[in-house]
Amino acid sequence: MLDTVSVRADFPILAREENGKRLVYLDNAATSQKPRKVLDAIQHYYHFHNANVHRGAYTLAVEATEAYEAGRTAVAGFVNAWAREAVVFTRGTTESINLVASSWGRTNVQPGDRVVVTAMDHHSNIVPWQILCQEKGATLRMVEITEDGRIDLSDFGRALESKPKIVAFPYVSNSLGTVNPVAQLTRLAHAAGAVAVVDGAQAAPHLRVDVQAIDCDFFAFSGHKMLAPMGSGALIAKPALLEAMPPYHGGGEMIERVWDDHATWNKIPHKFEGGTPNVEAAVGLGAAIAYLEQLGMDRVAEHESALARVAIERLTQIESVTIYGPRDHRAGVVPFTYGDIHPHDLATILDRDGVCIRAGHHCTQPLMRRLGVAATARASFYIYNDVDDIDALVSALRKAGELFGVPA
Amino acid sequence: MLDTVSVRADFPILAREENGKRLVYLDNAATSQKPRKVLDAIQHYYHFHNANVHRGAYTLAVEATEAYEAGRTAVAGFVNAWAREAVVFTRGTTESINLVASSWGRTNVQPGDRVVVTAMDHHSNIVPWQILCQEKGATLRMVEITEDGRIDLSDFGRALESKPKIVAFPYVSNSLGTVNPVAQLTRLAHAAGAVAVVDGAQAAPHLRVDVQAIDCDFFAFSGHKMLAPMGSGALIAKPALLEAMPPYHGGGEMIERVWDDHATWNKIPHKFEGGTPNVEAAVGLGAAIAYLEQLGMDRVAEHESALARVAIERLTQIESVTIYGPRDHRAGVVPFTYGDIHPHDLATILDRDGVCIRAGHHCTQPLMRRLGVAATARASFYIYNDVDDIDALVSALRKAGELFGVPA
Amino acid sequence: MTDLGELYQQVILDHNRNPRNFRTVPGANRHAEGYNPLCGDRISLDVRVEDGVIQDVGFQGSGCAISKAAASLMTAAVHGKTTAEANELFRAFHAMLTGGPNAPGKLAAFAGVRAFPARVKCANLSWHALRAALEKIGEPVTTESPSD
Amino acid sequence: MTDLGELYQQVILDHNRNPRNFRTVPGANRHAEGYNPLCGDRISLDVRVEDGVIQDVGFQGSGCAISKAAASLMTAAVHGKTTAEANELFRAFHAMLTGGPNAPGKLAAFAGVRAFPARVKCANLSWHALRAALEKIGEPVTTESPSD
Ligand SMILES: Cc1ncc(COP(=O)(O)O)c(C=O)c1O
Ligand SMILES: Cc1ncc(COP(=O)(O)O)c(C=O)c1O
Repeated sequence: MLDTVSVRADFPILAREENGKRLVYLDNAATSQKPRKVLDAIQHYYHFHNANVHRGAYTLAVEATEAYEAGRTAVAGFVNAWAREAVVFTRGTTESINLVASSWGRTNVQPGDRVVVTAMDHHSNIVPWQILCQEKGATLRMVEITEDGRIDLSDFGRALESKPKIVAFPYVSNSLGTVNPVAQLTRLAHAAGAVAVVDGAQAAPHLRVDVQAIDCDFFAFSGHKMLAPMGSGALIAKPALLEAMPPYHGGGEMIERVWDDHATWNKIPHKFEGGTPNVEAAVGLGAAIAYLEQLGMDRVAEHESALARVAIERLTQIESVTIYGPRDHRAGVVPFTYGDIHPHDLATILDRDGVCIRAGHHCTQPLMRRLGVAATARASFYIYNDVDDIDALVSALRKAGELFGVPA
Repeated sequence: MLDTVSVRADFPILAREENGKRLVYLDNAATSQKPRKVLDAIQHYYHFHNANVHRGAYTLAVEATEAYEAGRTAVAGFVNAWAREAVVFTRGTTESINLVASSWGRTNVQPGDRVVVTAMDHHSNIVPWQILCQEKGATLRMVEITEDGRIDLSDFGRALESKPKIVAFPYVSNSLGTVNPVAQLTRLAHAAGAVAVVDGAQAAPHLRVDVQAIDCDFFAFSGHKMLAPMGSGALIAKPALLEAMPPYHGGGEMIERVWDDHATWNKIPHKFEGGTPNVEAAVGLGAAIAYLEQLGMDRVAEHESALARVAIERLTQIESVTIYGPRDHRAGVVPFTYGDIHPHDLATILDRDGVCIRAGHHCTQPLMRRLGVAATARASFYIYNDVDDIDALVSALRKAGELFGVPA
Repeated sequence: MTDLGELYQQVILDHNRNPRNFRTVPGANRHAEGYNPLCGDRISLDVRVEDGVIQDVGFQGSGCAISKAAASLMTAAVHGKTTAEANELFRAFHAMLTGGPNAPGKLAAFAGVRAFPARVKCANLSWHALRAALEKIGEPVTTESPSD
Repeated sequence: MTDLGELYQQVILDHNRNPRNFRTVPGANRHAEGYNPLCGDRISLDVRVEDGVIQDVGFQGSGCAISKAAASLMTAAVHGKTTAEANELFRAFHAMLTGGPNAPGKLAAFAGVRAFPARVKCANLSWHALRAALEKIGEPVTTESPSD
């Protein structure tokens, strides 16, 4: 396990109290807190190097450009990208996936084509494909999940028989905690002639990602879930695909020449980065990656699985608690319900003890329908959480049980 | 004029030296520096209130949601928007315009239709329309400019005769400094049956904007040019238009219900804010607006015009300097060339004296072609600049003249 | 836990467990749907109005204790009232949640919601649905929009 | 101003003002375009190679003093050289700009560019165009990509 005492000391917000109680932040799948090093890197950038990048011939602009591109190098190393230019900065996972749907999708998907997603996908990896299919007259096929919350591989196989153009799936489910066999799914998708789009929102923050080993075509993630500022994130894509794709946002930075009625495009990745780039986001992401790599992503993953195991063990001891998701191959996400107490009521009650959990559909309504619930409660862990946090969760839950008269 | 001594004290970066000289930052049209109050607001947010918004039932998430929505209220007030829900947060001007082109444009522009832009537009207000026109088989018409760098109103009138669907123009030109008569242009566009898209990137930071008085349909601006963090910005649009438009990014936040094969949308503005919103950006934008409103936007505008007048006066005294743009109706943007010294060489030479100016096409290649130059140098002012900065500019220019043997 | 006790008063816990009028209404001539997309609370409301009087009212749906109890207590409160009286109760309830005096009768049980800004939208949903039903607004209502 | 003097050496200012071989090349059998979209520097390069020897070379285009002087001095340096020797000069020039020893002859005038990272791409552009021309790479070259 990580030395959470020293990790916690790096996170200013964890010193805050919530409703007079120690803040027990267990909503990390939604967004993470930020360590001082990341916040300092951002301040330092604005205190010393802030300028618009790429176009400046003065020192400040050179420094800003270097800071921005250093962030790209950090991301490329972090996910083992094919090349630096495989890294397109975006606002986050949602924008990355929309970029793929809009640029690769609009160019390659024809009427009658198929696009495959899974029933455990986040709305951000469903809705862009629905919109694409509606626009193109293509069909979206949703792969079912097994009883215990994994992608149903035989249904996945059946879905591939229709030779889809695109197969999209999550690396880690934000609603079940399932860690999917993404390299295998990618291999199958490729064998069927599709490109593989991996939603890495819940993977990049929590485990060692190697896009070359997965061999996926597109990989999307959000910085804000992995210690970096809001508004940071990236799309990682095979350079040959990026080369062939039309641009996304038209504007500054992404052009080569602009004539009155048409324009030509800059090299990748700049072709996809229209407008003033968010240097702060790249700087913050670089600092976040440095922080995580110092801890070691393998140890981060281990720490979170260990916490999930303990949490599941403790929660299982409460009679009326139901836990969702598979036994094995799961990350630090623990979704549950407690008798007939509505998850929102749970969240409110836990909040009074300083315990922050999420309640709702977690942007996975198709999954919720399959689970037969309108909402679940979800505790999700990160590097600063420890067993004390689980104790706080469990004891607050017992209070909720008392209040609502549910068997503990 | 503003009390620049006290303003400067609010900007940590201005205490930095560049190449051993006081930093004279004159590239404000590219991006602005940030006052301590904005940086503190961001730090404060991450130190005390950071959470994902709208979906949380715990205190932190409520606070984050309030902070985010307070930013929206601030923006609505700042530009006198029709309503709070007229404010869609985006990454900046480029994304705002792309949103309009993609959502309103794709829905309403048909083969054979016309879209009108001006020859002084920034690439961000040209390229999205080029892409739209190419996709739809529509025609882009570029309105010419006058000798002295204003929109040619008779050519504008001729362009409207073809009954375009969209007319886009800048409030203030980033390459000429021209302040355009946007209310008049909007009136003419409406009379021709078009929607009016105002690129407000160089207006929002520098003068009092009133979108209701302009009566435009869409107004785009970037936070990073007006003291706010990179990655902040907004699209302001008439609510009835937003209601009727399809969404932009599919994903979390923007949905009402998601079924396996289709989805329904959330209310405006959320329909257009797919993915985790950038709360930091909203908080920073709110703080920037508070800072600017304390100075008073009228005084800000006055300060910058005064500086531009002084700069033009001084630069005109250098024999080989040519200044671009109109005499009147101009903002604090001063584009010039100096003999046959290439603007990039000027920028390098000035940088050695700590003077940061921009050199190049300023993302306005169609304009540069009309001016008959490949590049210009550009000094652009903001609230922390003063006459000393102009002195520094002029004396550095004289050194460049000496080095290159150009008549002073 | 005092403030939690104020939020989850016995009457609320009771109406959550045993919601009154949790049913469709035969011969209903007013109907509205309420839905809060972010949190998922959902209500389907039937009303039968005759001669300006709410002769019958019932709801169905799913949601948290606050929203379910609010709907249940609302149906009890407006049953047999004139539409004008129901509108008056809507205003009183809304005023209470936004810092005004307590609403009459059992509705005062929701005064504690004020201290929980994230839950105001739960208590409100059924009331907004009622207003939509009475005013014959076809659109589903929501109380989640932050501009509300 | 010492370091500015090192960047803008007399030989550079001279070649900027009076670029050598600023012309098209009759019978050119190699050609390349160079363009840096962000800063706008542009070069069009003609080469006539016979029996592995650069018999003639000329350029046109627009750009800053550094890029224009670099192109001018490059044409002077490779004129009459074998393509192997020209490639060797390319390597020496590139090495100098990235911190290595000075390139031979007048090319050493560009050593000062090292202290101006934003201008390295200006000095480089014509050389990359030359390499593209000799290797018959059809694509326009750029030295602006930060991965370069
Ligand atoms: C007039 C104008 N329009 C649009 C833009 C683009 O803004 P951004 O790069 O912040 O999207 C700019 C600045 O770069 C500008 O000056
Ligand atoms: C699995 C998954 N995909 C996509 C997203 C969307 O990420 P973002 O909101 O940062 O764009 C999330 C988180 O909200 C997620 O958990």
